[in-house]
Amino acid sequence: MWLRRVGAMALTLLVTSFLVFSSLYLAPGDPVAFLVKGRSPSPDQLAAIRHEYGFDKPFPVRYWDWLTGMLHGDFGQSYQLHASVASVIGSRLPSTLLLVGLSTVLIVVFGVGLGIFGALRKGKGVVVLVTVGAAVPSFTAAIVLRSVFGVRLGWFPTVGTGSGFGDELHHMVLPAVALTITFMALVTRVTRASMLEELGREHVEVVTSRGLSRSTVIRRHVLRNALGPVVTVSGLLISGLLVSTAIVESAFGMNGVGSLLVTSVDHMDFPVVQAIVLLVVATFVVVNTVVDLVYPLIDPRVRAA
Amino acid sequence: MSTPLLDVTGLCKTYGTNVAVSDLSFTLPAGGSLGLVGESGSGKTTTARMLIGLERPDRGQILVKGEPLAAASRLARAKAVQIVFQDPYLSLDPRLTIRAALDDVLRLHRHPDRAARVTELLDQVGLGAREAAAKPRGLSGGQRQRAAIARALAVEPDVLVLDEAVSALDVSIQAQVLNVLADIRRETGIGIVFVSHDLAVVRYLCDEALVLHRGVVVERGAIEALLTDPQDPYTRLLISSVPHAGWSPEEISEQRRALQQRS
Amino acid sequence: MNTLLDIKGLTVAMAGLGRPILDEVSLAVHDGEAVALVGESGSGKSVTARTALGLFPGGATVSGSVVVGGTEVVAAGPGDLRRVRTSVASMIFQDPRAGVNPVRRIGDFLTEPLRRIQGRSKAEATAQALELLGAVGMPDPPRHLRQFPHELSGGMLQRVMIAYALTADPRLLLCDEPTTALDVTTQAEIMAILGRLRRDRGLGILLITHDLDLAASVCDRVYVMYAGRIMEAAPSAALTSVPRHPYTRGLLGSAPPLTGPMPRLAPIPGAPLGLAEAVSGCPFAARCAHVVPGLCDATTPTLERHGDSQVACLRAAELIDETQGEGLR
Amino acid sequence: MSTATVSHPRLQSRLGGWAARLGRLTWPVRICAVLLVLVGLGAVFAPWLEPYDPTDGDLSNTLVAMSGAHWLGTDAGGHDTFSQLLAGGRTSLLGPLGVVLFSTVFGALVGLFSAWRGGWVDALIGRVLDVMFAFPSLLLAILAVALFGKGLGAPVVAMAIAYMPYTARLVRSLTAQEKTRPYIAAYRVQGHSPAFIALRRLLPAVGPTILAQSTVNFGYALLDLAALSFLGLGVQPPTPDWGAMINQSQAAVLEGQPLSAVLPAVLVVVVVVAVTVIGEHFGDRLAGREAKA
Repeated sequence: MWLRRVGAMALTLLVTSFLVFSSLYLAPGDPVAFLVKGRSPSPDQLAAIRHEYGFDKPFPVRYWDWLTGMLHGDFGQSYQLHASVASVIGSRLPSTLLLVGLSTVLIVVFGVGLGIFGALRKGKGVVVLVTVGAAVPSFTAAIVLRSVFGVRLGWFPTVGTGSGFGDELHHMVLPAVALTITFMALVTRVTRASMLEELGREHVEVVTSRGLSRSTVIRRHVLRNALGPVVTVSGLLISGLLVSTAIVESAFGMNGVGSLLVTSVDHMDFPVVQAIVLLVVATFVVVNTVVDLVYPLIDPRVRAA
Repeated sequence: MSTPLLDVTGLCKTYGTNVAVSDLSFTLPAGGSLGLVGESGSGKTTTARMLIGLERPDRGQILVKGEPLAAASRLARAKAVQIVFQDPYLSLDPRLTIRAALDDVLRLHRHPDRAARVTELLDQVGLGAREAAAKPRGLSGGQRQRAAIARALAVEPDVLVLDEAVSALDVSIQAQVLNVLADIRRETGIGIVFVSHDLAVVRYLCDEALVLHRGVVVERGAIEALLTDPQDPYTRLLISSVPHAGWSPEEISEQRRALQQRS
Repeated sequence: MNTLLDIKGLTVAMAGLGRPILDEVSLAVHDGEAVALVGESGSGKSVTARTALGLFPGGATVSGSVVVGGTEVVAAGPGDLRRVRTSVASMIFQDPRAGVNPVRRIGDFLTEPLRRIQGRSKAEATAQALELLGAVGMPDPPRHLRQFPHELSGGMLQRVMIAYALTADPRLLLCDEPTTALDVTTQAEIMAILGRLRRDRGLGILLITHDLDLAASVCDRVYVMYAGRIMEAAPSAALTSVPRHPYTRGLLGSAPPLTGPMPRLAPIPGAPLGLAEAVSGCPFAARCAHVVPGLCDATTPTLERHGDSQVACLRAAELIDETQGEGLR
Repeated sequence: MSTATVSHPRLQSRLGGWAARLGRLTWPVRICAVLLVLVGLGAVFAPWLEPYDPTDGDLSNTLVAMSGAHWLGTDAGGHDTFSQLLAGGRTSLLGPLGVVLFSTVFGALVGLFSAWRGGWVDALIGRVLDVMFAFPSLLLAILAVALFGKGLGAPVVAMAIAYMPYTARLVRSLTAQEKTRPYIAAYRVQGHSPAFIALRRLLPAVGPTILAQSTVNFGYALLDLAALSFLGLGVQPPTPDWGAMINQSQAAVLEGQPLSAVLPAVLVVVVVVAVTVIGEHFGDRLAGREAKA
């Protein structure tokens, strides 16, 4: 069971990496011309690219070299930044991870909390909040937060990444909130629906009729059972968050992986784009595998199936 | 000796390691009515599904009027065997009115006078114009089951399989539907295979019965003989499990335990 | 004799329905007595049983009285309800598969109320759970404690549900179609367990079922319900030998017999009354063979004593003479 | 003539059915429907409604407040905001429409095929969809831009591909569930062909739920495409687009002139809320009908 899941994960990673690698060949025209589009490379540089990408070798060999390079942390060279892709991404990763981490905490705490609240209280307040929340684009939230809490009230910095952990965190608050809203709405919606479904189940009526207190019933028989769907969306959530950092980091002028993705697309720095895409996709695959492995702990019926 | 209406020989079906039906054989004479009696896991529903071609037997043969069912074309098979399922709430297409559902079958089989046949069918199962124009949602459980019977009868099949067709109904409704079925049997001479766990209901509708236990026939014979003088201990257990005056569940439990220990 | 459950004039109604869900229902279960409540779908039999635990349909208006073990549960506070649910009455539900939390082990399920309500230590609770599993005839209690619900058959799970109900050490067991989802031979086992509990522990039992034969064979008294009203109440023997209400007679005539002569069934025409349909007079009037227009659809009959039985039929007296005269049933 | 007399009452009863259905809608759904129709009409008739050329910046009139000449003011480039909103509606709504149409049609076919065939075909399609799920829609759109250049075309195709597995999986599970129902088995027993049952009976049975989900997906696609334009990777100025408008007006917001950014943002939110409310309303209604049946 455990081995099969991990094997499936390896296979999925292999297939996705192949798709990301071969996407280069989807671009119209000669791949080398595509890679140097917008620049005027010297013949030496062209030769270097040819060699680095191994265009002199057959396609499967090229893929194999690329893949093994990846596994050794060699993601190729960035044209725009004249450095290795690994170092370019590596230097920006901590700030993005902090942003995503902070946002995840906010999403789990407030998303799940609001979902539970919305399921236990009558009234449509939470539903309205969720519907509107899910419809507010993160870039809109970013602009509003910047102009209100940054410019008008001056509570938070409006731009940049900051230096030192405290300052970084301070810089991170508004972006994290902007990033959180949409996803929090999603988690709230899933939690609420799942809770309501469990609340209506007969086993809940059974323990209620046996005289267990409402708080025990909800804690031990509703919440626990309602967890499944919430955990299931977490893979989607993490990869969605990673991609959305592109929007938020751009809106707040932060130096992260997301904004790097955007500028790399802008400057046609394809190796960087490829590496970031692969990173996000791999994160999704890994998180989903972990969810699959953890799921039987939440619902023992899965183990039997 | 004429060929029997339905001739089943050596039917086997296994799911993984679980033997659902093992070496089942029986024949149904023209106009006959056979009960397949058993509890859950007895293989009775699997047998019903094999009879209508929804499951393929691992081994064995089903002949209808001497012709192998497996070799028949789709439409020919439909005219050989039809079925009424247990759950009246799920066995009708929720999007079609009863009239449209009946018309649909008749059109498929190129019936020359569909409107007249629909009226005839509705009449046969005791449904009126209001029910004909309604979708299943607008009908009671009993009415839906009547409609399902009409749909099965539409193409005048040789054999009608009833898979627990009255067990989901309320007692008073069940009796109505049983009478409808008894009348149809008398009027059309259709062959009936009645799959049920309820011995009394089988007695009402069938001449003969097979008792199935874990995929194996443990007893067969005329229903009255089977009920009055059961030979197999499992048959005896089934009969005594039916509540009646002076019923002793304790004794039956012991009987059941003894039977389980033996096997 | 001590009355465990005493329902008097209970009416449960909800806005938007054509008729009340329960209409003037009165019913009693005494210590150590087995009483059946029989009816078809929509008769209100399950709703009636649930009211004994203070479980009323959401948004319903309730009038009348439901006294359980001396406590009034209609409009009772949380304390009273808790007392009834934790020490007087317990319920067994129709579908054991749906009734046990699928993600918890059987042991956890059984010891939870013992520890959280009865205040036992973990060791005491486990010991008692083992004992209860043995009492309901589970073959290997220590192993079952570690199992998850999906690892047990329906019949085994229903025993677990009975054991769960017994954790309250109740005096009244409410059984809502406890064998409908099970096989016939399993039904006998569950009934045997319930019979033994009744004998050994002096439990009062209210059995909700659609099966009149089952009710009459295991219970002392039977109430027959139709469209939210009690139609007939009688000792089991009297009900089956001299059914007095046309509906009871119709029910008995609807079930084909297993032995003896097999006449054509005489089913009750029409279908049970839906909740959306309005009633005036006797709710059974529309399906009754003995209906008298102007009488039955105008006056609502109340339960009247006839012999050993109580019957809610305006023509009960004449009909009894008639049947006796004709020698029916 | 006879056909007319036959079809007329049928048409009338259908219209009556529609009217009855409208009458059953709750107020929020009605309001959302009206808003959606208004926005849609504005987008369709934009060329006739817009008072100024939306692509024509008047640099002598930048960041003008609401006035008689410019009803909703102008942006930093001197474009008339009202005209831009109308014209921007065309690109902003057309993109998601393309995404939803493509992903719904292909997703439905893939899902239906997968569930109907079952067995190894189903398993294989499931694995392929699993791989596709690993690519979030916005990421795939960005990759498409990197490969094929900025604009609306490549991202719309990429997102349609990214949305497809969601529809496919929904249709697959709905169909697989519906397929186990006895009424479908009854169709087989009656002798109907598999293709007939799948396309004429199963697909219409699950169709309304797919439509409800696709309506909600429209909102998500709108958000994604607006984000892309905001990042400067989607629709390129001077072609008007709501996301691009917000991007262009960022600086103005920080200078205390939020109108030209707030209005397109409000439109995005309104449209997304409206399609979500409508989609979920019908989704819930279908689920409720299912529960009752």
